[in-house]
Amino acid sequence: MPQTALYGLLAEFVSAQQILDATRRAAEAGYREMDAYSPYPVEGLAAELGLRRSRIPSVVLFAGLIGAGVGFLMQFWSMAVDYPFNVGGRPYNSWPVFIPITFELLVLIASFATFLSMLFLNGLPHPHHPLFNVPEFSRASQDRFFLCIEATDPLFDPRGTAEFLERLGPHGSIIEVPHYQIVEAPPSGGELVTATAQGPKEAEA
Amino acid sequence: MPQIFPPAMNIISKVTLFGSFVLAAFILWVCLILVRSSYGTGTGVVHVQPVPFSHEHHVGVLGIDCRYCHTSVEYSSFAGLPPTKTCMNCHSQIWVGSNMLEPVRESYRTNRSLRWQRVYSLPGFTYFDHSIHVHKGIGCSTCHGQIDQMPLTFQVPSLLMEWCLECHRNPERKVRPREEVFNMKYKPPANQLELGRKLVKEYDIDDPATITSCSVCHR
Amino acid sequence: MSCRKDLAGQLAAAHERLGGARGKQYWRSLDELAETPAFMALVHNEFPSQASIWPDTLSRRKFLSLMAASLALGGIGGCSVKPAPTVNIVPYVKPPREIEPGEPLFFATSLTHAGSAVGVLVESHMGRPTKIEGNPDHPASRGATDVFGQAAILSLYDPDRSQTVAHLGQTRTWEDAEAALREALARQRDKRGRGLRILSETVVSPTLAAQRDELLAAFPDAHWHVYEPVNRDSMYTASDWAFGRQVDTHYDFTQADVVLALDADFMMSLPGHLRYVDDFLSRRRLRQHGGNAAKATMNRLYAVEPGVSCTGAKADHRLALRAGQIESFARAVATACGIESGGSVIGGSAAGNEKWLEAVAADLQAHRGRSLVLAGDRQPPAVHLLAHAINDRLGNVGKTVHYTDAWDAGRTERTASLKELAEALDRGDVELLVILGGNPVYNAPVDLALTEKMQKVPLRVHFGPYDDETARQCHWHLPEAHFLEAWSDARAYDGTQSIVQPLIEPLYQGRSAHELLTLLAGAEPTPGYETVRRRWRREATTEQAADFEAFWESVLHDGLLADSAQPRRSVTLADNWQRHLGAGKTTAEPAATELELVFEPDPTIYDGSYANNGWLQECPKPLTKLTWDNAAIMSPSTAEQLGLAHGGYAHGGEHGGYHMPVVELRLNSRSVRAPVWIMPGHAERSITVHLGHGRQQAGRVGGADGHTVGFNAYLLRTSEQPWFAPGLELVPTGETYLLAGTQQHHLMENRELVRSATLGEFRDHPDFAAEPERKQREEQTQRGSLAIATLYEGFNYEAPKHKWGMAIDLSACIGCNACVVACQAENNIPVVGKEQVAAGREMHWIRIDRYSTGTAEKPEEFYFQPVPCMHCENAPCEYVCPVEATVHSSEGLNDMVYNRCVGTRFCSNNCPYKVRRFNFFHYADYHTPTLRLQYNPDVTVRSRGVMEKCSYCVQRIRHASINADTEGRPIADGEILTACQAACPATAISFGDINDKASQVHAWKGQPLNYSLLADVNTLPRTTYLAAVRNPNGKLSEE
Amino acid sequence: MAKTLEDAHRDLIGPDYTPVGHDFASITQQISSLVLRRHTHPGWLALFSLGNGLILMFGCVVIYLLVRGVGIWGINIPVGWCFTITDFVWWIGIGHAGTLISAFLLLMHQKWRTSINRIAEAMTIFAVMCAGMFPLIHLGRPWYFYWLLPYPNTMRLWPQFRSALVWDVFAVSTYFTVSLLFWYMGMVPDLATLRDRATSKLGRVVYGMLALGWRNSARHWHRYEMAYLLLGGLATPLVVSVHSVVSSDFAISVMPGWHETVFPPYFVAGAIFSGFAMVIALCIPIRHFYKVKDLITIDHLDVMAKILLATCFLTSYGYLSEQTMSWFGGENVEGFLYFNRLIGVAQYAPVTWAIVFCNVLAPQVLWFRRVRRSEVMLLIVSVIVLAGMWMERYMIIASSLSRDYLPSSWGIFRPTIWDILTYIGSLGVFIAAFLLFCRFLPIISMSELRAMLPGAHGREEGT
Repeated sequence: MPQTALYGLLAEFVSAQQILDATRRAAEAGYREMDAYSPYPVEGLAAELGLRRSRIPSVVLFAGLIGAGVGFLMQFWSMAVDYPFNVGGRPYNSWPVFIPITFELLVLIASFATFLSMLFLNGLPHPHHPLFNVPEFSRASQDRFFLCIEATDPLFDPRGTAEFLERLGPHGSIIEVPHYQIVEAPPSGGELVTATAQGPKEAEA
Repeated sequence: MPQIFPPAMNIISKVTLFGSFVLAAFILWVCLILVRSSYGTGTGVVHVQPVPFSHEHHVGVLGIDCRYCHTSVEYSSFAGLPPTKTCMNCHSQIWVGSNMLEPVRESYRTNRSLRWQRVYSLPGFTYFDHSIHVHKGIGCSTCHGQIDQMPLTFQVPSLLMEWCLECHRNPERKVRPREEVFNMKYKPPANQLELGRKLVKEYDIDDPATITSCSVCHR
Repeated sequence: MSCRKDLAGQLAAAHERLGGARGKQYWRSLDELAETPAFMALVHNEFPSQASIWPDTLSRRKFLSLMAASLALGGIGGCSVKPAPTVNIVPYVKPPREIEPGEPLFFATSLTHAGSAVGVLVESHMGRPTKIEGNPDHPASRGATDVFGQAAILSLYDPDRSQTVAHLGQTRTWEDAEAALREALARQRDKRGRGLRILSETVVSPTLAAQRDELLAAFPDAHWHVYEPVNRDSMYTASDWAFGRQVDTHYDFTQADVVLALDADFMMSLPGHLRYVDDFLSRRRLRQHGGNAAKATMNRLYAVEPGVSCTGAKADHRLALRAGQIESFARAVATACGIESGGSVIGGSAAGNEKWLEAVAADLQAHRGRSLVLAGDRQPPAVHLLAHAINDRLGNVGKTVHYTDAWDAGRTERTASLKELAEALDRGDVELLVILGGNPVYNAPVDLALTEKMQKVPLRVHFGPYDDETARQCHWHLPEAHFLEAWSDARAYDGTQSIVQPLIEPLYQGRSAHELLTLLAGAEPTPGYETVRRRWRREATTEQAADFEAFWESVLHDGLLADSAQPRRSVTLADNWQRHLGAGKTTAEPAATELELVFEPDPTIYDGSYANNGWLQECPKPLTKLTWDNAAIMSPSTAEQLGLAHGGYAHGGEHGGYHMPVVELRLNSRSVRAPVWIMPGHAERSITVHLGHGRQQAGRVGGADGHTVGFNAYLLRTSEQPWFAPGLELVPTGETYLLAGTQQHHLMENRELVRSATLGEFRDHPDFAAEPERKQREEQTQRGSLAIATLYEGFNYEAPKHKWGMAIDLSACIGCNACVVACQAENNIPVVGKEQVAAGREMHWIRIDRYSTGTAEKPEEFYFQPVPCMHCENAPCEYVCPVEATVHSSEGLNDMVYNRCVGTRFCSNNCPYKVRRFNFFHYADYHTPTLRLQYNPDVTVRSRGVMEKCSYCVQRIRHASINADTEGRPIADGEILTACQAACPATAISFGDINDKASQVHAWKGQPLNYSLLADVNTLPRTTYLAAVRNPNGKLSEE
Repeated sequence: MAKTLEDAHRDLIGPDYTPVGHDFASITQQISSLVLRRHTHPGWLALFSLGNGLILMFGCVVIYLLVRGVGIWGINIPVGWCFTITDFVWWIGIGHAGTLISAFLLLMHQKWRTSINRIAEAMTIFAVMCAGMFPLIHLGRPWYFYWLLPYPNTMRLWPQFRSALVWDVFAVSTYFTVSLLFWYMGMVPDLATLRDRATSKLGRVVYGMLALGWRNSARHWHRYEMAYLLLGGLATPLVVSVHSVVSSDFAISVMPGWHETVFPPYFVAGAIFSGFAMVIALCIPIRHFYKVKDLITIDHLDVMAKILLATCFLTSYGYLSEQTMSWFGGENVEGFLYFNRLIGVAQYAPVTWAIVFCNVLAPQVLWFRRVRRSEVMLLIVSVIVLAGMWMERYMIIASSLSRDYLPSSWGIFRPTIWDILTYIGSLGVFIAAFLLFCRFLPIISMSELRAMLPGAHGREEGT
């Protein structure tokens, strides 16, 4: 089985506390290319993964300013420059009445920026992912917690990392995450077969 | 087997999501182009006329003055369309046999008008006045193009409001000396802007704010 | 004139083209044309191009096609969405002289109303008459018109006018009719016309009178009867009694300081009323005194009347008496003036008005030779007699009162004349009855039972513009041409000879009375033109005859023959005149308790002859503001007593519909059902009904096949009591009926809308009108209030060439509605019908608000306030429009761009004056081809979902400024007349350029009387008002 | 009656919004099964077809409107606006509670928002949808609506940005978009859950698409939470601005009864008032039919009732200040109008007093804890409030216009059948849309509930 076929190793946990501990110890062990998965945002988990404060706020601020600027200039230009009308004796540049739309556009653009930048930074939409090859992983969105150390990590070594994960006291055995879904089990692919075979059993448990 | 989508979906989904914005913009752009196209405005379309009257021949070759047929252009909103009688002034002598002119003679005999297809038709809520434009030094060719070179007459400008505004916002670009109004050969001089400003003052053309007021054209 | 002849040719050709078909067929074929796909597509086009406004298909180019004799509605394609439209454009074959394509022409002619002629100028767009203005040179007009004059243009294009000769309802040709008539006349000629009777309306045309005399010469034993429901019988009777001859009475208001009107609405109904209004007001216009208030003088008007008339509303003192009490009041005045008239006190229920009486009498006597007493046509001869006597005694004759020989004297007794006819019919010795115009079957006194008696006549011929009730009772119906289609002449109220010339070839088969009479006289039918011209040549003086063509042209040009008025005649009061005041000749004072019924010609549809005119039906009655109906009008307290009261007239009165109780009016065993309307100020126990409604055969508008408009009051009107009758019974029915009024609320709720003062107050504080604003400003400055502070700096209107503005003189406005109808005619304003008016959706661009002071139960003064668009400089309507459909022009016009309007209606909501009108439905009539001919080509015809409003007649402004520009001259003051201004008989409206310091409007706005309506809303209206000033009698006002 | 254990427990430790007796699995199970179960409840079908019936009628009304014109309504001069604008303001107002609950309470870290925010947001979306229809159809020629949008047209004309109607266009469309984003974004993790639990291929694909490949990565959660918070921060001022803009449709005018500086806060308060009434009116049946009383607890209703009471006072203050200003302002026209509102029996006085009952008096019963915790009473009160708020808008629009400056043009508004049908039709749109939501989307946020469970963030080991 070639390395490239392996995305990473996946350990399953049942409680928030466990995943927090596991992540901390993995980080202490020097692993970086890893990610934790939980059915809801667990406080502190991101910190354990050593994530910095997101860049989204600055993006949103910038977008908001753009929106407001565009909003006001659009009104100023069309009312006072392009086709100025005497409307009810109001001056061409009646800036006070341009404020509402300026604000609305600020919010509109900023909101789009928020949502899109979140998607963009998270690399979403991303409907196909190696993790989805793992049947157990479907419980990440329900009631289980997972820690995945990815093959790209410099310290990664299939056997050693597996043993390391075993030491974290996961629920059930370590799961190898293949890059590509194996449809039928190859003759000499014990691990994988078990991995896929285990799935349903686990789910029923 | 949880994996639902093939790997390609990652790209496809991203493209659709972010590309939809581009698509919307593109569609809008197409619409804006379409209304300005000759399909929307009728520019350059030649209508079938009862008689294939050629301005090229009558104006370009024979050099008949516009006002010979369009008599009221100088003192009425309506330029005037020549009554059959005007045609017959000459065509009772020349081309008397031509089949092409039979409708004209027939009209004259039977006292029934020729029914021309209008070439320049403005919407009814727009009130255009020839006399004032002619008087303020706007040449025939400014709106009607080189009609002296048209075998069959067609509409040259778009007649869209934005086209009217071009001139009403800065008349100095189009205005010419009064004596040149009916001159089809007239070419704007190099110092058009300078001359224009002078003429605008001289002909007492109102400021853009006034001649772009709605009620100037819409009542 | 030649151009018309050419057009005639064109239209003749048109008829040819339609397969020689005329009349009904002709119409069918028109309908077919109207059903062309293009047209239908257009009419039902819910998704039209730039705006769903139909490009005004009656614009210049559109009309070309029409003139060029094609009724195929060319150019309609102009509205298909895409691709770009193709439109037909059709030139003349031979160009008519005088017609300059696209430029309107004016022709002078005269229209006849109520037995006298008014000179008018008719605007013609390429041979298509579109608008009627007054003829400034004409003594009866002086440039003014009334609602009837303004609306006449619509009746020209009325599709319901009868279009063919008909025999027993079957379409026939004129030839058939001629044959039938010849045959009958031949028989009559043998017996010297013994069996021939002709019934006409007042003969106003000298030519027609001449033809009549010729005819009677040919048939010595024939009789010519004259009848009109609204007539001046009692005036002529009285003049017989007083002077032993029939004279017309003329008044010179310019010389009168004190006027007493005895039920005489000289501002609205007397012949010559337009002239009278102008004369009367010439003594009241304070604006002409400029700043010099101290010297200001005014005449004084006392009015005594049952209902509230415009004259009464303008009076300085108005006394509401029952019609039956006015005679005794007149006696009392006479006695007070020292005339032995019997009965020196006001009897019965008029008691308590002695103070009033004394004051009037004193005032009259204090102004001997400068006072004037008029009696209304509604009053019995005795009142007229007394008026003559009082004027005589006060030495007014020859100063404020003049007499001329009655025009057509000896033929003036209308009712008597009709009675004779009725008897003759009854005797059965009438074999051929020719009815020339008029509608006796509908409006003859009910006691004459004319309809039944007519049945005995073997051959009955009706000649008239409509296939009306009378036509239905006749064997033959012959269509009469409209006065804009035929040649004739007419006499004005003072006898001035006026010409009637056609502007268009008859749209249908109508002919003029002259043509018919030549036929009756047995001569070959000659064109009316010849007949009229021949007479004028005959009558011409030697120097006129010398160059008759020139003379004729000048008459046609002026529309009248100068100085052809009847000469004045001095008459002396017969010494035994009092005996006519004896018993039998006078009306008995009605008992205090009994109800009195008063008849009145309808203010807008007159005697019913205008019933099919939508403009007039929808025009609000001046005081009641009712449209589309008549009603039993009574005072609040009378309604209270009869248990018919409703609060609408006083508080929370709505404009729009009102469900009013229906009562049954019973008068000597006859009865009609009528809805009640409550009019503050009406005399107690007196009930006014308007004549002219309830037509059975008027047409689609005025009532036909079952549906009628209002009720027919003629059914209660007898030859004995033609104008008012005591002993009315009023029985509530418990039903209600929807009445549509444009204003019900009478009070101003102490908002200073109409500002007014007495002459005295004005002399002391000339600037009283500006008082409220001044106070406000003072307060604000005291409180240091920020009310004046703003983030915005204003616009500069001095820079552009012009600054258009309007001023309206409230002292002058008499509330006659001429402006309303004029505006409707000029600006293609649709008629929306009763239901829409009831829903509060009438479309008039200018309305006349009517307010009264005091309480609704006892109003003191009435005020009229015309309200067009104010063209505010801080227009509240503009800044709320999301699409710039209404913005300001640089010259200060509040432009309304129909084709940009999306119909949010925010502008109307935000208009403090509520002058904006909205096309809630597809109101404009695109279906009726003739009506579309009437449209003004310079004004867009608005379509559904579009807001519209007064534009200060911007089309006229543009036209004038373009003409001035091309001629390289400034626009002269008075060159632009708005439609309302041009029509106004009271010259209450001034319009012009405020930047022009010499302009009239600038002068008016400089008056101390000038004020802005709702100035505190800070809209800076361009339309301002001159406050109303009255001149009450000190003796009466201090109480 | 004997208190239930739950009540006793609450009496001890105060209101508790955490789902009692649940764990991750059970929450997931309970909520997602509402969506994923195969059969559809007949009651749902019945209601849904009712909604569609109303939509059908609405369609007919609109078609008739487009053919005939706005004259089919009772509007006139002077009352150029009435039912349609009333409906518009009413719906927009209702829309406000949703975003407020989710966004504002999110910023305030109010726990009790969790169980109801999804429902409230959905309600917002649909209410704003309904609201959005009215400005369009009230034109009578909606195909010209695009003239209110700024685009380079052949007339070189732009919208007239001084008009509050243009502000509306921007405010409402922004509000709709932002609410939609907020709603959808909050739903993405739950959609992932549904994707993973869906048994049918179709379900997996559809929810898979909508879930955008969400995989609950801590890194994603990290940015997600930040973005969600930011959206909340943006939405909160937006809510306030939107109804302020709507109120300026009236406040910027010069009409008596419209031209009032109190309008923006007064309208916003009224909006929240009616909005919470609607949320309550929706929550109560949902608790029943979807058996989620343990998730949407009586305490949720209680606290919402309290908010209802509070906003009731804000609104009442608005009424009071209007009247007082009109009396002490010394503005003749204004004074007449308000006096007329109170006594004009022939016109709007009945409506006025009905409003006072519905919006001021009726909510006072919420002072009593027993009432706040009685579903029936709450339902009644909130329906009364909804009706009252509709009448309030009707009153503001109709009566102000019918008694303006010139007595000559006074005229009252009489609704026609078409006015009423148009309104009822819009209810159908709302009902149908909301039912679809209940059937095919998770009505309660699972991921957020999970986060509220004991031990959700570590500690409490060994439970």
